[in-house]
Amino acid sequence: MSEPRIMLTAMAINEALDIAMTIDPKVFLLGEDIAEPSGGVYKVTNGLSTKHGLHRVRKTPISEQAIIGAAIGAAIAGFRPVAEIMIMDFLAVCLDQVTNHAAKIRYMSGGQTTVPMVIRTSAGAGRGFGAQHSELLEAFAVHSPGMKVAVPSTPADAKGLLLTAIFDDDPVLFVEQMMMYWDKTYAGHVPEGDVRVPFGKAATRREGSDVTLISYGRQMYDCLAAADALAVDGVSCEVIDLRTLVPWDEAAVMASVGRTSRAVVVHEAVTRCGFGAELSSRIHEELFGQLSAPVQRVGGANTPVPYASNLEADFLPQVSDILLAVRRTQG
Amino acid sequence: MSEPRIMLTAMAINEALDIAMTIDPKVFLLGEDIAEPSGGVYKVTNGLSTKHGLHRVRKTPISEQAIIGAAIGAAIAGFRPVAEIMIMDFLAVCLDQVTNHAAKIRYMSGGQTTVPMVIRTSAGAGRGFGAQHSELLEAFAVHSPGMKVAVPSTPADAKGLLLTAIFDDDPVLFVEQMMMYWDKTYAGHVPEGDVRVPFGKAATRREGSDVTLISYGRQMYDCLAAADALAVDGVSCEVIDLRTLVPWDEAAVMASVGRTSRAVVVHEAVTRCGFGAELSSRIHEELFGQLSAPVQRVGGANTPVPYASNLEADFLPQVSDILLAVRRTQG
Amino acid sequence: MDDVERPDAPDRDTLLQMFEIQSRIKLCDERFRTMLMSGQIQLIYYSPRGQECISAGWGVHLRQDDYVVTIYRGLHDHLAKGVPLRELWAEFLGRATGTCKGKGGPMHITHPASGLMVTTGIVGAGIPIANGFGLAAQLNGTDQVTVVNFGDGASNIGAFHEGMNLAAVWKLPVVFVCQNNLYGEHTPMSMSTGVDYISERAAAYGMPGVTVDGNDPVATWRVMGDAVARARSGGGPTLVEARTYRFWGHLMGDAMEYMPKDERKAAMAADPVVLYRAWLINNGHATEAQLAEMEEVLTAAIDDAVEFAMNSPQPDASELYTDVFGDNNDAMLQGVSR
Amino acid sequence: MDDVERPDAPDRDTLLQMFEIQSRIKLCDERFRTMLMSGQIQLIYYSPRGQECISAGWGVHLRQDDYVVTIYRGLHDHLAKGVPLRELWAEFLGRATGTCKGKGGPMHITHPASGLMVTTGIVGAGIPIANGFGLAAQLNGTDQVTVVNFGDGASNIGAFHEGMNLAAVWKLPVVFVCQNNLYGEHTPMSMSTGVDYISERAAAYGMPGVTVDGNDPVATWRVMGDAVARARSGGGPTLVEARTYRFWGHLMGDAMEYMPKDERKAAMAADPVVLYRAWLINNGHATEAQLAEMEEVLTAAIDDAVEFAMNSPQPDASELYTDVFGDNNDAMLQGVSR
Ligand SMILES: Cc1ncc(C[n+]2csc(CCOP(=O)(O)OP(=O)(O)O)c2C)c(N)n1
Ligand SMILES: Cc1ncc(C[n+]2csc(CCOP(=O)(O)OP(=O)(O)O)c2C)c(N)n1
Ligand SMILES: [Mg+2]
Ligand SMILES: [Mg+2]
Repeated sequence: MSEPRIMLTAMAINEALDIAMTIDPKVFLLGEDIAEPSGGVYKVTNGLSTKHGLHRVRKTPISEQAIIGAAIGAAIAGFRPVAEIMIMDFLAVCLDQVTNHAAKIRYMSGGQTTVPMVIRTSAGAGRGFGAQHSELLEAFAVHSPGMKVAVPSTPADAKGLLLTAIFDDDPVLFVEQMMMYWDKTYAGHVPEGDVRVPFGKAATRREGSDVTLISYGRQMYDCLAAADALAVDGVSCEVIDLRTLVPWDEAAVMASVGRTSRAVVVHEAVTRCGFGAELSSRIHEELFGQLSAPVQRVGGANTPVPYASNLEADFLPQVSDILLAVRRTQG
Repeated sequence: MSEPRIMLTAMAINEALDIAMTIDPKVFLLGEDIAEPSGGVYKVTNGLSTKHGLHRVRKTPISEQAIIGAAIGAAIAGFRPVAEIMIMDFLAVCLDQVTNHAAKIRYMSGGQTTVPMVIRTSAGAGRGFGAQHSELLEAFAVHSPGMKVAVPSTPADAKGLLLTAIFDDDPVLFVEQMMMYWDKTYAGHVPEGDVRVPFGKAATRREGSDVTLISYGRQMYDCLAAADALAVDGVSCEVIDLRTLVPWDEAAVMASVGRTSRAVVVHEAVTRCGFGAELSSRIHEELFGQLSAPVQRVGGANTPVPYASNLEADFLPQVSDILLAVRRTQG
Repeated sequence: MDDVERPDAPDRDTLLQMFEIQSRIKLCDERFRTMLMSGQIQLIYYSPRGQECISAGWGVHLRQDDYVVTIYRGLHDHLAKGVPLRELWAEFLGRATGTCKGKGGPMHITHPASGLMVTTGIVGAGIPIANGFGLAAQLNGTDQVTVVNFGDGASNIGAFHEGMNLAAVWKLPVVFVCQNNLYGEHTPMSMSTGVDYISERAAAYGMPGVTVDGNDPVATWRVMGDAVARARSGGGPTLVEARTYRFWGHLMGDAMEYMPKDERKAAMAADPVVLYRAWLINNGHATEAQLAEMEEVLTAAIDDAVEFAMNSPQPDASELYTDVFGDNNDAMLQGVSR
Repeated sequence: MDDVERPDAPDRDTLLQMFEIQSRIKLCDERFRTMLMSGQIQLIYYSPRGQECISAGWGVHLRQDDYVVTIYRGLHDHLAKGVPLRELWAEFLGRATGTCKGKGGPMHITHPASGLMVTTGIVGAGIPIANGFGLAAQLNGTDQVTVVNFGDGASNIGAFHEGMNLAAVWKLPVVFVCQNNLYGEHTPMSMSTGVDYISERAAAYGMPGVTVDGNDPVATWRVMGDAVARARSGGGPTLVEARTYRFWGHLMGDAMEYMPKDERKAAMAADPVVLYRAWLINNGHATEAQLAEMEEVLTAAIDDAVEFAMNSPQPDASELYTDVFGDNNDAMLQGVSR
């Protein structure tokens, strides 16, 4: 057995991009500032243009519609573009290309043309960036039939899901929470080589019997922390990490909640009309009568993201919010 | 008592715009093709530029970002602009102005600047317009804190809610289902003058005791039709028309479902991550243990809107879908 | 087109090929309008009548493996790129035998076998996508050209700007064809656009820009040829503004109250297809009989396509749920109570 | 600025007023950077150092009731429009006493009392919004002018195009100030932009466009004056490209590996504020003592603002939920389990 290869999230993503470009000449990257000498504003694409050439790691103007449009056309024509939208809030300046085109083209063409592209985007509050650089907007894509959505929580998943996304024949929105890129807290073992993580398979991060915490991305760690705290009080939490939202692993969720009879869904996005509402609705629809308490939702506050660090921290779902939600399920 | 004034939806909207412009010089309209001689592609703004002048009924280039931006700036500077986005899917080309700016500016400025504007937009399938001209996207706005959202179902509400929206100090997304504009099926009495319908107050369109159908916009009529059909079988449906989604009338919904113990939520938008998920989640959260069946959701298929008329009809939530959903609650 | 011989004209085969494309469009359009007016068919229809020479002008320069992107008003472009009549008609009528199985409709015609890659209903949105096809050709090292069509109104939207700039910076093999019919829906260009000629906007990207009389088939042929040749040889993109007129307003049923009556009358009197036909005959490039026969053949083909489409079934109900994703469709569609 | 007298210079008061604005910016920026480097404060900081003369150039032409819109790199613009130092510092530090109660932060400074209306973090998005202020003035029949600032990179995004065209078509009293510092984040303008001069883009809208050396306060003053006067008198919008340089890269902490060392060294050696100061003295517009005193006063005011901000509390926790809507906040925030 080899030593674990501990990597940071940004490096794992970088490795996935490198592998994809190495094994398939049809993979290329485009986005703002992604090429050398800087290698991206978060250095996630560091070294890739030097290795694979500026024709395959393409710096663009600040033109998000042009970025996504070029990816769409190239994808239809047989490439596998990976477009970077620097920060998720900027999806709003190019949403037409994403939802009206990338997502719908397979359907509108009756299956003749496919759009195998990935939109990588960094997201999330906690950096003091304020209201326009901190949002999680995965619900927009989930509500747009035709888009797949992945939100990894570990470096291994970041790599494995990204490889799957790149070689998937549908457009994928790939959400990277920027707080995780270079923070050692989120480091983890990453298998070498072209190891893919399938879409639609949740990971059970902790087994438990009293309540199921369902989450994805960075908030999975808050769930684990809550589970630790609750274990002290004798409450046993199962923690399910969805990994992908379209498709999402209904079977795993229903099996777990079927056993525990209690569920709390946790995400960073604004709670109202967030993906948690979909999860909660589905669980109630499927497991009505088997639940001991209503499914609880824990998410971002129903407000824009504030700047002041104390407010920003309060905006984010807290471990304490999860504890309270779990308590509500114990009723 | 005066005779009822039966009007079509488009005329009621026109009247609201006329009244608002007449009583407040700060109200103006802007959008594509809204001025005379054509008076709008759906004739909703017919006659208004002739009466109020081209400076107040402003035709614009095909530049949705410029339209919403101009409305935002003028609103901050003291006007009450009513911007038209011709078809709701086009929100995707200007969503940045809507969600990152109109919605957030009050918050980001700490309450110093407000954005009293309305975005009127026509929406909906059923006209053979295909995948890019038929969507209901109200969930995007509901998920964007700072936006209010109204979706009228009757001509009286279309007028009364629009007047409220125009004189509200927050940005409002005002959704008009185009199938209703000129169709006599949807005609109804409209009170004369500046009669406003408050936000956040649902209307009970039919009283009943066995199950609550919760809807808004055109799908309210499908709920009524389903209620009629079910009455024959001895199932008594209460039909609640939300009228506004932000804010929405939790009190009315909880009171009704508290009584009936069964609920079906119905809307035209794609079901997955639609506003129905929010409604369903809230009802379960509040009324757990009092429900006889899980809340059922009936919405658009989780697909783009197809062109062929048979598929388009199937895409839309049908009365038969509501009937099935009600049956599931009777289980 | 004046009735004098043109030294700038292409060879006779090309002249006749252009006429064939124009006539195919004109006859198809006439059939659509007749059938719509008689109530035989019902659909939202954006007539391209009046704009035939533009698509014919680039059509004869393109190979099958070149790419075309167009808009809701796209019938002329679809036909110029060779989308087969039967499947095209069937798609317009929402039939299972259509190019897109009836799921896309007229605003979303796609037929990769002919190189007709994307038809979009969102003004301007095809422009950035066309760059992607250009980029694919550039990366593949082929000499394929992409032609993207859009209206005058589209030149005011953000996607136009972003797309033009990127094409210029990356020197993409794309020809941007602005079919300037002087109106965007009900709004005359002068009320919406800061310049008199859309081609002036090319300079903002360091791109060559040229305006041509889109009703003059010969002039249009030449300008399109230059632009296509530039793209094909690695010389980068061109913006071609071809000026023309919409005979039938924005869409069928348009009251056209915003179009000066005289203006429209004059435009229709100078019907470019009719004038071109006369010019071909009067200058000895074809005989009346020859062209009439061509038209007959086309009419027969349209008859056949109409019959094919009318006799085709609507898509099966199950098609609502297919083609949303490439794999595992059921799982992706999960989360529906209905 | 060369060290010779300038016949095109404004009066002495204006010259000194410009210097006062420039110095306020420069000293503020220096304080921010010192405090950031020493770890006294922590925030994402976009230094405007090097771009002072541009804001000063329009600053002296504007009245309090004129409107300004700017971007994340906006400190210089905020100060040129008169946003008070205390509230500005407090907002940058996220304090309850800030312009926006600490809820907006540096990227969203708003201070209507000074006419600083919107600061946006979305590239290009301020441009369409500025038109709204211009439209308000036009509809109100006032002669208020709106100045909107943005970078060279912003000229490639859709919102720029749509906003410029609408301003031209509606003849709005807006001055579009492109602060061209040659880079958008890590990308040199030449790699992203189809033209050499952003001002060339004005012609695409039929708008006057002019490029000026943004490091030359006198030339900038004159060009801004013409544009402001045109707007104020109903002559419509102007695009002013003021060329300059970012001394400290995109944001604090930027490794600047993508900026040629010599280029940056030369720009900093030609520090426009330093050169202007020398020019004022050498040409007798001010004495060293006078300017030193001005700087001392400014330094004291900055000391005071820093102290005020550092001693101010963070916003109360309840502020998370206020200002989302104007009324009935609780009901609007409904639907949360947490
Ligand atoms: C983004 C967007 N805004 C508005 C519309 C509605 N619309 C459809 S066609 C059209 C006019 C377009 O005019 P032009 O580009 O000149 O093309 P033409 O129809 O004249 O061929 C408009 C405004 C749309 N489809 N997309
Ligand atoms: C729509 C959008 N895309 C990308 C970004 C990320 N971003 C922030 S600043 C910037 C560079 C802008 O360059 P420029 O307009 O020249 O202004 P400068 O920073 O040089 O003052 C970019 C790409 C953004 N904020 N908004
Ligand atoms: Mg047109
Ligand atoms: Mg710059």
